[in-house]
Amino acid sequence: MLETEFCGLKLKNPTVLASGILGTNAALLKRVVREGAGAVTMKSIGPREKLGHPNPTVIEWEHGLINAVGLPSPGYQNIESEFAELKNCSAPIIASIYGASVEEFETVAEAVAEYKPAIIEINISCPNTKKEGQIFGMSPEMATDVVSAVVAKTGKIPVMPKLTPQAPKIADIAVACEKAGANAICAVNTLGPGMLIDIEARKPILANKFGGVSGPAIKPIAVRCVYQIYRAVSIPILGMGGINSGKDAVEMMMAGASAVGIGTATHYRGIEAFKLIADEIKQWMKEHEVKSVKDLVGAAHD
Amino acid sequence: MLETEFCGLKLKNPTVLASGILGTNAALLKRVVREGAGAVTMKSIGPREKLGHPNPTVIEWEHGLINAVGLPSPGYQNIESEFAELKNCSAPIIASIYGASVEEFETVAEAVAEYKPAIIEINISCPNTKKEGQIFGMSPEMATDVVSAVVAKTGKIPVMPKLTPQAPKIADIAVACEKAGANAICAVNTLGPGMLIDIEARKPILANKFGGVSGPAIKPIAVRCVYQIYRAVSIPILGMGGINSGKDAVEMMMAGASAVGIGTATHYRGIEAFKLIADEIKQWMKEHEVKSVKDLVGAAHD
Amino acid sequence: MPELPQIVEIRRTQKETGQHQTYYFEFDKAKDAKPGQFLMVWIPGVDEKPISLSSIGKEVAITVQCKGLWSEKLCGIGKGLKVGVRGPYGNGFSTEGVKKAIIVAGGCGTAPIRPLVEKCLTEGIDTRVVVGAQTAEILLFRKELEDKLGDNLYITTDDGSAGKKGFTTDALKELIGEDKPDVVFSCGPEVMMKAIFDLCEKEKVECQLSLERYMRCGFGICGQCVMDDLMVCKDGPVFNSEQLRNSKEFGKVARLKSGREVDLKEFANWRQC
Amino acid sequence: MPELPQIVEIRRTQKETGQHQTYYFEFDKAKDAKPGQFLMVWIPGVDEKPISLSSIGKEVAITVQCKGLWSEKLCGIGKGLKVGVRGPYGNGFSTEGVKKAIIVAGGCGTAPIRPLVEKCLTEGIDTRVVVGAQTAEILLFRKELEDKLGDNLYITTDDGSAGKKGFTTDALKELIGEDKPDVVFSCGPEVMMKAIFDLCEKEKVECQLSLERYMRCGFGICGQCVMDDLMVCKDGPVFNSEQLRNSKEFGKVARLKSGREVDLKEFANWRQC
Ligand SMILES: Cc1cc2nc3c(=O)[nH]c(=O)nc-3n(C[C@H](O)[C@H](O)[C@H](O)COP(=O)(O)OP(=O)(O)OC[C@H]3O[C@@H](n4cnc5c(N)ncnc54)[C@H](O)[C@@H]3O)c2cc1C
Ligand SMILES: Cc1cc2nc3c(=O)[nH]c(=O)nc-3n(C[C@H](O)[C@H](O)[C@H](O)COP(=O)(O)OP(=O)(O)OC[C@H]3O[C@@H](n4cnc5c(N)ncnc54)[C@H](O)[C@@H]3O)c2cc1C
Ligand SMILES: Cc1cc2nc3c(=O)[nH]c(=O)nc-3n(C[C@H](O)[C@H](O)[C@H](O)COP(=O)(O)O)c2cc1C
Ligand SMILES: Cc1cc2nc3c(=O)[nH]c(=O)nc-3n(C[C@H](O)[C@H](O)[C@H](O)COP(=O)(O)O)c2cc1C
Ligand code: FES
Ligand code: FES
Repeated sequence: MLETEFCGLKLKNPTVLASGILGTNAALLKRVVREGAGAVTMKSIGPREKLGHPNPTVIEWEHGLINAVGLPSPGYQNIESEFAELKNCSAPIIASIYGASVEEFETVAEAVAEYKPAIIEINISCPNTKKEGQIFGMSPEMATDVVSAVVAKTGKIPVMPKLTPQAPKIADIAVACEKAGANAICAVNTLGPGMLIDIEARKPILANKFGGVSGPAIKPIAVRCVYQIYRAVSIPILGMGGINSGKDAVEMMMAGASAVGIGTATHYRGIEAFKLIADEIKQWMKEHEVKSVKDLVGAAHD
Repeated sequence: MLETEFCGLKLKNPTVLASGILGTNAALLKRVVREGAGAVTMKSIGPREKLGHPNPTVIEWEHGLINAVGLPSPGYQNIESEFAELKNCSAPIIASIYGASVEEFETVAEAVAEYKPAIIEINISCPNTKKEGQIFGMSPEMATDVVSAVVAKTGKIPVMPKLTPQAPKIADIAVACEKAGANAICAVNTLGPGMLIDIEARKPILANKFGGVSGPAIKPIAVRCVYQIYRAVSIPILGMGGINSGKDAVEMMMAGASAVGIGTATHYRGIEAFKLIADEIKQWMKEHEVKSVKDLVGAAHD
Repeated sequence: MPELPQIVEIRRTQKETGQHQTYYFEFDKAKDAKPGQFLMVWIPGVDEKPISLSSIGKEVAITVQCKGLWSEKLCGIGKGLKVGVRGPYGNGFSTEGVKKAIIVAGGCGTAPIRPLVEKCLTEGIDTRVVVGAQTAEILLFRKELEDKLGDNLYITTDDGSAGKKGFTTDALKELIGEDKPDVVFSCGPEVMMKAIFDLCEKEKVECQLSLERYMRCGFGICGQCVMDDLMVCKDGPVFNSEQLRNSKEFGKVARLKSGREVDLKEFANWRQC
Repeated sequence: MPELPQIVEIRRTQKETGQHQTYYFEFDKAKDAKPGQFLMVWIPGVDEKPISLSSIGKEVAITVQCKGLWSEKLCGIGKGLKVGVRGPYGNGFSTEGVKKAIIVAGGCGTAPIRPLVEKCLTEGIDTRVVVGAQTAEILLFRKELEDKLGDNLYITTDDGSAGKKGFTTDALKELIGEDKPDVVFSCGPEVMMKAIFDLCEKEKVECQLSLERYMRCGFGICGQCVMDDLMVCKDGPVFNSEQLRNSKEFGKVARLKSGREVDLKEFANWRQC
């Protein structure tokens, strides 16, 4: 009932661990699979070792999280062992990559493709770094450049750019990506950036001042993005942003997502969020006599 | 203690009614003043009579409101009586205007300027209409065109463009507005658009499908926008987005706002929100021995 | 607390007249609503409308006149239709301290009067009720009200096809003359409300009248339903004599969807209910 | 529930050694914390660090070694400094079902041991405590522990300047030999934790050891503090024998800020605590 397909991959259910959540090593990724995820995304891998931003980097506020982890990464040069350990993982592994230039994306993509992940996610949407990320997701031209460059290096491995909800016209970006050879779209990364100020300290709380907003607060924005992208492209969408329950997941699928990413919910509901959300989707489907999650995809479109 | 100045106007306190909230007629605007607002903004006035979108148009979700009211307006041709009734209002009146072209903005601005509002707000940021609004707030060039055209028609009346948090680089837009002759910046309008899907109905809830998100969910985005604008311009900022308490207002002022807009809070806290929030600001200032709200403005900047 | 529409299924319907039908469904949030409160009723893909509760309890109901896009969809499908409801909104009628009441209902306005009559009787209030309509065929809840009220029910029709020929105000005038009530409760077209108000003022009787304006949010934020400095959705829809006395707009002007103020006739034409 | 830092003011400080100082403040959320739990302590404009609670109650405390940017700011200002705290985080030590315990503290690791000793004594647990340091001058809470524990306190120093010359593990070995406890609780540098674990395994005694990794979120979402498939901030920082037995990383490798896995020596150098 929950089994589905995404970009040619079989998933036991449509929940997917979002990048940057728990995905630092192979052992923890496998634990997330044991906890019920249909697929897991590794933390974004960069062109060199990067420390990320100083603390505070992740803060929970009333309506979600705000983070400026800053894309820490051992660099593609130091991740062979993780991939080796992931070989026998029972669910598909999505590798996420980032760079600060088309060349860097190329380099990382080429190296990561060697390890044969199920999908390569291209993070062109991180809102808390200066040079990496978001900038490439803000214009169709830049997105095209990155995606075509990556596609040229990754052979048969499907490529999935991850878009930012901050893009002026996200559907245009998605279309550009599809034309450039993307096999799927991941939408969305964290919103913003945003900022929290501690009024007692009279200072922004995050050391980086600005950080991406995730969790319940961003769901309407994420749903709108997926809805618009679904109308514009024919490749599948991994929808995420504020999914905290089975009903949220159903909503995201009705907007057009073929599978759903779960990030911040692992804080609210624990690492068992995947199983909980998958069960809730199943329950809802039973109550509504829906036979396959595929029947939910895009159901809110006329 | 709470008295302050905004764009040359004396305010008894820094709370300002945001446009589109309760601001449909003079009598209700005056009631909001009695309820404690330091200034009030009228609902945005357009170039002709406009019905707005069909219902549902305003929905409360878990973390704020989403609305697609769609800029209904009697048109500038039909508002003389409201302005006449507002003559003896004890607080400054901000008139908000919109258009679907530079010429329309010009026409409305010229007509509205005749009624001598304290400030003319230029709404270049509505996310739930196709032709009006947001588009003009997305690029410095378009913002420049609208603001210069309006400034040329409004004589000595201060002009305040209202920006969208969706702008790729909001500080650049603000700078363009300042250069084009704006006397203040209003930031921000509703976020998005966003979308809510009712999974039982399998349909977007808003008749317009897409709507702007306001209230608590958007505060970190609004605070970030104001913080960035404050560093970029030297004209005062009317900061708004998710302010629900005195502490929220203090946070927004520390980010750089000289006065704060209150919209959605009138739902959560009632029409008395203005007095409540002003009292909370005062209380906080007393506890922290802050003498004037002016001392809070920009306090979170190094 | 979030005011998202909740999808409910119409469990059963009751044809009331050739033009009116009642729709029953369960909606827990409204089970203790006050008579006079209303719901925002969304037919997905069609429209969302404010509609008074015409029955309150474990099962609630709305009674709607088939006349436009939205209501014809409701009529057309009826039982089994899923609608999204939010509310209850508004203040409702207040029976606090009332010992003797006259209730006057006109046309569609009889919908919120039904649970009000029920409430008054339960509370032991001495209650006389006037129900009026243009003609007998479209008189609402006649049988039910007759059963409950017996001699205390006074019917008027414009054409005399049922009860007394004439307006509800004629009947009200007589009843006040016989025995002054503490309060007159009423719901009906605004011209009728104005006539009742004027009569009550003359007779020095307090009244509580339910009014109608075009609505969007229903919870007092968008300002669409404004009358003077009051929001009909939140401060109303029921207003007392003092509020109406101070009103410049009651009985005179109302606002179209655009917010343009027009005189009541134009509004009524547009509304045509 | 939101984990925003709460600004608290350091009410008083206590110089413990030439290198360590204790900072007292009120933080209601932590008043019932478990020994072994920690706070994320933010010095605005400087950094945010995980720090164990060294005293729990209406007033709580942290004890910090002055050694880097963050801790020197704390030392430098001390009383009156406003810091942002969030937590308590982590699991803490579990005394459930324990009748007889040996507690071993090394260096900075003595901080969370202080409230643990208090708890064990309150619960009537037969408690022997080993506290070790490189040298007498930097031995933490000596006087206080002596007063509370008398003969049940065993001190070791690397240079013999106080108590017995040698490592805490030497003392532990002797104590286990004399009388086997139900559990060994310990906190200290990871090399010491590894030695204690090996000893306990050999002696077939259960242990609960508190470990350290570089942290960001502190509440189990960012994955930074991972050890095998465990998050030290949430699943730990206290781990039991079974968890440690299954661990491939304990005592061997840890991750730098970048997430790069390095051997423990390199991590310890970088950490240098
Ligand atoms: C507090 C309140 C309680 C109400 N209770 C009832 C009730 O119990 N039963 C009932 O039948 N009706 C009630 N109404 C009226 C109801 O909301 C609808 O206006 C009515 O049902 C007509 O809808 P329709 O789709 O049939 O007509 P439509 O085709 O939608 O509308 C016909 C015309 O009226 C205009 N219009 C629609 N809705 C309104 C409105 N709310 N105000 C002003 N103009 C409008 C339209 O723009 C159109 O020109 C109530 C209204 C209010 C404000
Ligand atoms: C669960 C837990 C409890 C702790 N309890 C205490 C305690 O009670 N008392 C105490 O003094 N310290 C404790 N620490 C260590 C503490 O978090 C700081 O690392 C320590 O205070 C050093 O900070 P500093 O500013 O003085 O040094 P810095 O100048 O910030 O750092 C010195 C070096 O260590 C690195 N570093 C800093 N923090 C960490 C870290 N957490 N992990 C790995 N490397 C790091 C830096 O990058 C730098 O290279 C605890 C750590 C954890 C994880
Ligand atoms: C702490 C944290 C770290 C993140 N790191 C990354 C990252 O490295 N790469 C990436 O593509 N997205 C990253 N994200 C974004 C998430 O993958 C996800 O797109 C976003 O959080 C929205 O989903 P959610 O609301 O379910 O969390 C991060 C999010 C959080 C909260
Ligand atoms: C129902 C509603 C209607 C609005 N209409 C307008 C409008 O006509 N013109 C405008 O400039 N902003 C409009 N806004 C935006 C508000 O003025 C304000 O910028 C936004 O809601 C953020 O502030 P808040 O979070 O305090 O509500 C509207 C907002 C809401 C919720
Ligand atoms: S309908 Fe929005 S204020 Fe009444
Ligand atoms: S510090 Fe983030 S998971 Fe432990």
